[in-house]
Amino acid sequence: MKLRLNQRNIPILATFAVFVLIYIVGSIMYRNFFSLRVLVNLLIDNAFVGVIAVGMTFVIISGGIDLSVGSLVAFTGVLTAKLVSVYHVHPLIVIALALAIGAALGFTMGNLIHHFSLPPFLVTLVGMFLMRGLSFQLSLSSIAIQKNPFLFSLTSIGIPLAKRLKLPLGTAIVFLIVVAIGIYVSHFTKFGRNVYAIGGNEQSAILMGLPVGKTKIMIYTLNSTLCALAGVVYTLYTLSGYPLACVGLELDVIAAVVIGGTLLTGGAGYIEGTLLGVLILGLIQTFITFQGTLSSWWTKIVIGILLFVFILLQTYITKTSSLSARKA
Amino acid sequence: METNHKIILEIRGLTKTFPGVKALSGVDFFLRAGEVHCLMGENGAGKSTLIKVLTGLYKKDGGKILYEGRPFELSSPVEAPLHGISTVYQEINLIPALSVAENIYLGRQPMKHGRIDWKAINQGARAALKKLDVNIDVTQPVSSYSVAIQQLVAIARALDISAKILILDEPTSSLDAQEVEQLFSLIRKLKAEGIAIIFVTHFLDQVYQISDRITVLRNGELVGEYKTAELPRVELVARMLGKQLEEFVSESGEHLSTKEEQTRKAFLQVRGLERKGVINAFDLDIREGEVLGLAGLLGSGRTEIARLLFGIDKAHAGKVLVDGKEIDVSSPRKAIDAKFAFCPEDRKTEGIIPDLTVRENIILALQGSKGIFNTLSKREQTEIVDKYIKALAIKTPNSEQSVKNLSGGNQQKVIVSRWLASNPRFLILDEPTRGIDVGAKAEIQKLVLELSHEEQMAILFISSELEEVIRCSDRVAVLRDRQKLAELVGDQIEEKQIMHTIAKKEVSE
Amino acid sequence: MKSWLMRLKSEQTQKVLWPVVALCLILLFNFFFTPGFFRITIKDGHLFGSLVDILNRGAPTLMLTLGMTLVYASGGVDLSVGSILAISGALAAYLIRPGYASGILEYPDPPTSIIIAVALPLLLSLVAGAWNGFLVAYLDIQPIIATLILMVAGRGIAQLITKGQIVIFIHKPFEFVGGGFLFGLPFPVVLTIIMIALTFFLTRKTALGMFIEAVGANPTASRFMGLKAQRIKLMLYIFSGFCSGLAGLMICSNIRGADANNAGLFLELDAIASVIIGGTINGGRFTLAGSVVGTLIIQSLTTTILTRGIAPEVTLVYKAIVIILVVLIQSENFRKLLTGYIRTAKTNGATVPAHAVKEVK
Amino acid sequence: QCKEKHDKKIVVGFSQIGAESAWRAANTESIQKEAEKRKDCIELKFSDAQQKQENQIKAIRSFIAQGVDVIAFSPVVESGWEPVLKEAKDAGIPVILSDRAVDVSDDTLWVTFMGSDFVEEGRRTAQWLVDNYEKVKRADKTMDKVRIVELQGTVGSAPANDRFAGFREVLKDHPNFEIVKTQSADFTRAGGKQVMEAFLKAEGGDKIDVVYGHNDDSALGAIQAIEEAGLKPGKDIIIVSIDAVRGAFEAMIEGKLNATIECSPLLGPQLFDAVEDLALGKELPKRIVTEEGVFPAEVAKEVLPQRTY
Ligand SMILES: Nc1ncnc2c1ncn2[C@@H]1O[C@H](COP(=O)(O)OP(=O)(O)OP(=O)(O)O)[C@@H](O)[C@H]1O
Ligand SMILES: Nc1ncnc2c1ncn2[C@@H]1O[C@H](COP(=O)(O)OP(=O)(O)OP(=O)(O)O)[C@@H](O)[C@H]1O
Ligand SMILES: [Mg+2]
Ligand SMILES: [Mg+2]
Repeated sequence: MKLRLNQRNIPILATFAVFVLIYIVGSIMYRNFFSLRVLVNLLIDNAFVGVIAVGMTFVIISGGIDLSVGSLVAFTGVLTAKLVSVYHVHPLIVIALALAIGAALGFTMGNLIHHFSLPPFLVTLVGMFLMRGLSFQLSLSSIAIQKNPFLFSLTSIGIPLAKRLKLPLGTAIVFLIVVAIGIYVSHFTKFGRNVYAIGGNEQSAILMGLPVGKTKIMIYTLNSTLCALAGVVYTLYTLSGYPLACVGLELDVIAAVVIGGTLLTGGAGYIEGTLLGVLILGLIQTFITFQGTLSSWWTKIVIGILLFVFILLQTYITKTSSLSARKA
Repeated sequence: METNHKIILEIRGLTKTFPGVKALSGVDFFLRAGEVHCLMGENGAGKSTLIKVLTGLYKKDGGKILYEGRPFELSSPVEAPLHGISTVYQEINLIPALSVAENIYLGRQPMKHGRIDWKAINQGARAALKKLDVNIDVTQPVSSYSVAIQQLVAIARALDISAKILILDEPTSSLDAQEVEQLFSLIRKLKAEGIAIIFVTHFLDQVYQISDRITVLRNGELVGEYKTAELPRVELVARMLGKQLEEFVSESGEHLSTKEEQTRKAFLQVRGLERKGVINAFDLDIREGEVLGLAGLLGSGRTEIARLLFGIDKAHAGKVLVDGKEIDVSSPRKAIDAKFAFCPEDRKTEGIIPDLTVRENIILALQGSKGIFNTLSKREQTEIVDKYIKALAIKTPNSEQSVKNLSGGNQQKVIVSRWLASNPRFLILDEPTRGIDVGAKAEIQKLVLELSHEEQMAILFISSELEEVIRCSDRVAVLRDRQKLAELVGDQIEEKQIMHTIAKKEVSE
Repeated sequence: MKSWLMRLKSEQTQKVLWPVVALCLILLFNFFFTPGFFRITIKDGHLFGSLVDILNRGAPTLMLTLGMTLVYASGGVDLSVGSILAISGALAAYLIRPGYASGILEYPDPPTSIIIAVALPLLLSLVAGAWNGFLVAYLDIQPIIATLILMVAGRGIAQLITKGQIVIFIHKPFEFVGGGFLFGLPFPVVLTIIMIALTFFLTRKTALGMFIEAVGANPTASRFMGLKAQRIKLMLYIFSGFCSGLAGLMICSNIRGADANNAGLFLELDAIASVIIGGTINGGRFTLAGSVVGTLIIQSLTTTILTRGIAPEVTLVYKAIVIILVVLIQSENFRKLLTGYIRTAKTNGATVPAHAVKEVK
Repeated sequence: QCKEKHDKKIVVGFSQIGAESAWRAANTESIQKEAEKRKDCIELKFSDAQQKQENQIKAIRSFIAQGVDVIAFSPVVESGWEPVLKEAKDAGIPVILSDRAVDVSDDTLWVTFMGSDFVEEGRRTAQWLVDNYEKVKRADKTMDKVRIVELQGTVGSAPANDRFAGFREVLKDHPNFEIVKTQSADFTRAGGKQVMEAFLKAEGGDKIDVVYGHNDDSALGAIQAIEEAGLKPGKDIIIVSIDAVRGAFEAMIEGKLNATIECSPLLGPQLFDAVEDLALGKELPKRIVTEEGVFPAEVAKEVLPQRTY
């Protein structure tokens, strides 16, 4: 892919610059911060967030929002754990089923949003309640997946990078693949471009004869399917299912997407930015763990401050560099 | 020209009702292959509605549509191109944040190896625009270009779709003579290829230049179908308005004389104002009670002058004096505090507040300068709003209608009313009559003259319609290539002289 | 009569109509199936009953909704309302019993005056709102992220004040704010009604409401009209902060304790949902009445679930079903579909041609 | 002060659930204070997970990356730790569980578990009711069974599940007790108050004998609702709950709460004793039990001054 060095890339470059900046600061401040392991951990630990964030980027670019993601991850986890541990169904079948349920939920929400012109916020809020409620129906307590060779192997396969360090298939690699596909879809497919058009101006998109309804339904279906996939990733990450898992995840995901430069009003954004957004949120957390002396409340305050500093830097770099770009 | 081609589209008894409005009632319309068919009528007559029913945006309430002899009804505009119908809608419908090239190819991108071929898109877009004589960077977002360019991009998109029926709903409202000519030569070519073209405009000249047939609508009802050659202008106007148009009062000779002009107080003085790359340094004087016209071709910098004066864009150099004192116009707010007002050319993005009512849209600017608590009473509001609804014949069921439900021309009238009502000392009108029908256009021109000559308002009048500039202005500043070339006064204000000034090459550069 | 009919037909009323219908349906259900739901008795001169509970418990959310409606109409959103609520409550409790979190159980002498206990937290809420407004209006940060900062950090600040403890207290005058009665009604309800009336007056009887909608719906056009969008937005976030602060005092006073971690948790979701159910558009028209009804719908639903004793683990499923129905009722397409079915059923399959249903003038 | 001399500082990574309650805040404070006391030999890396398992996992993985000597954590939920604990084991870092056990197939993944037992707390609460049957079953109410309403914790959370189960485990052998209503009060005061209000409307105040709160705060909220309904909590309706926080003692002194079952958060000293032992290569028991008590209203006055949370 050709890197287009124009105005539109500036926000992403700014975001990247800030990421590097924070990373350098961390490396100076803390021992062991500057290591491959920390970077790989960022990918592993945030894999499930990232997978959803890719889907959410499409949703937000189209001018919508999806609040159901956290609950759907929890539901997928509980479903997988229960079917595998209690009913001994083969994991592959379970994964397929989970993805199908995710797709069905997204498809339903998309249809409601499109055909009845309902606000996405409310429809997906209902999706959020429903999936959380259904998770409770499956199990009230958490379920561990024990001794399932297939799932265990999924967690242990990976590309070795160093001693006792590999890029695991089940989390990091899935994440990177989804990002790559996301970039491809958003730049090089008609569907991807239609998403931008709908978010840019839905009325115009209709008048231009774009398949607005179909695209919208596809967006939510895609997002929920990715969410279910993230649920599987999360299940592999924890090897368990927990009905209260990922409460409030939707906000983290939305934050990552928006920090990545996507406009909540729709029409603009990049998957590349989202990848950076996810990594930056992860980095803020890593920072705080390495710091290691903050009390619970100071943790929150410092997260807020870092978030603020980061956004300020991002805005500042974007502004000055686009000014100088315009002058040139 | 003889057009005995076969009828490709047949509409009978088409009816469409909106809450409180009968937009179309029992309209018949016949379109033949290889003809240019003008759809005429006042603002709100139902022209755009007919088009939108045809392309499937609205569902018809009654009537019959036959396309190539078969019953025809689309459920959404997605299907229109599939049936060979390509449309330029009245309001510019492009995706602002996407590039020009992409806007031309959205929904029908060329693919290569399973992915969108961006190279082909950019090349194709350049070629498509070249046919219209537009040379711009097609990779820039559409929103970075002026309304006129956007209109041309929308046209380029429609022309690029191979179609049997091409619908153009007021495509020329922001274009000037040169671009229109370019467009017409393309239309003639398409016509020769047997394509049927529906063309909507309020410019009578253009109607007689290009069309074969005219269908006139009034208040949603069919007045009749005529061969253009057989319908004299006055007749056409009479059919549209349902009455004879009263002769326009001011003859073009009645400008303020040079002498009288100089005795008036110089209200606004602009000295060396410039913005690099957009408009070169220029001086400008406007006196109280005077209308200064700006003439120039597309992209010559007229809008830019207006934006600079109103503080929307920041000037890099120069100063603005009011009553001899330098003032700061670095933001619209400050300009308004100096009693300036600016009616922008792009009504969709810079003008209307779609969800608000007609009443609110009209009083907003006036209320804005009064502040939050000094609220206009209901009675005052109604008075103002009713005055303009009547004066400009704004077609709306009542003043509480959402402005988004008005026809394009009527929205424009609302925006103009807003600024006329705001009682400024200095009023900038950028293309105020865009998409407005003949009757209302005369009305607006009359109001402009009234405000200036009777209420001593200083007015900067911008229009791509030269005739209009000539008619309204006491003085005309001529622009070319982002530079003010000359000022014409008195008898110099006539078409030939202006065209001559624009065309004249600078001898010494 | 005629003007009344006109009003019923106007767009604004149309928008509120369906939420009201939804609310009525929920109440009607209870009227028939939940015994005692409509019983209102008078205890010690106070009204007492489930309906009063709905108002009383809904009062803090209503406050948040009020601020949220305006912010939402201006094209923004305020995620930090829950956190500001917690801060305000925490500060009030701290002022009343400053040593509690560090183990000193005594009250200060002389006891904290109610004026301080109310004024300082509200002041702090104003500051918090101003911070949000500053980020959104002047630094041009996307509202969701700008307010997320305070949403996260705000809880930290609240916990910093209480040191993570739940600070409990006894302070009769202050307890009146959230637990007192006026005219037989719980004071929070009275306060909320006053605030609603005030907001209505400020936005609808002055030009402010129109300005907010204009700024939200078309910022560019508003700028050209010289509307001070930045200042208006700043004011709205400050107002939202103030409303959250009041809500915080109500809750803290009502439970006679400040729970920095849990007070107002996830309440921003309820507030935003109320606003949307009420028909307010993000950047555009707002309807205060709609938002109020929206909150009442959500609160009635909660009270219904609790009163009927639905098992907690299925509560969410019920909530989901009811909310989707409430939302669907508001969709014109859905109603058409529904009446279409009914009509087809009645006419036994014969569809009515669309043009036969003409507008009657 | 350290128990013994060490060659170098022991770096301990502690991942806390969050600060969701006063109980948790006390737990954190106990740990941080104790680490401060032993700063000659202990360096504490503290991380707050804000009630999220994913954050806890991230923190533990980050501890591994930082190369700490010992990892300790209060798991937010029992399961889901297998992969990350395996990583810790591979890296040779011992893991101590505090406050809650984990559900893993291989119990060599952790060294020791210290802290309370939620099921046991539920059992003790029920047992207190059974033991005080005479007081609980009041003569002025003529129902044949003791009618209990339950204020659950957050649906699906481990303490809620366990306190729910433990309570029923004891009561199932006592048919003269009946749980008539149960709702989630989310472990909060506001929740407890709102739920209790609804219970009072639905059941009528005179048909409720006992309120069982999964934690003190929800019970304290319920007390207010009862008062506002014109009844006397602690007399007209018996109230029991779990945690034994300071607020509960104040309520007991006022006679509004009848008993609270302790669940001690003060695990700091125990934790760092264990850490030091580990560093010295001592063998640790798999389970370290914390002293906990049942506090009836009668002892409230003398105990309150000693409460630090
Ligand atoms: N969506 C709508 N809702 C309500 N009324 C509408 C709507 N669209 C159009 N109308 C009304 O229908 C009538 C016809 O509108 P239409 O847009 O067809 O006019 P037009 O002939 O295109 O006028 P113009 O020359 O101004 O573009 C107008 O009175 C307009 O107010
Ligand atoms: N033909 C063109 N080629 C390239 N850029 C153009 C052209 N026309 C307009 N533009 C762009 O639009 C900008 C605004 O021009 P401006 O609106 O001031 O012109 P104008 O005289 O008002 O003409 P109009 O409003 O008819 O477009 C110019 O600065 C330029 O960037
Ligand atoms: Mg039109
Ligand atoms: Mg222009």
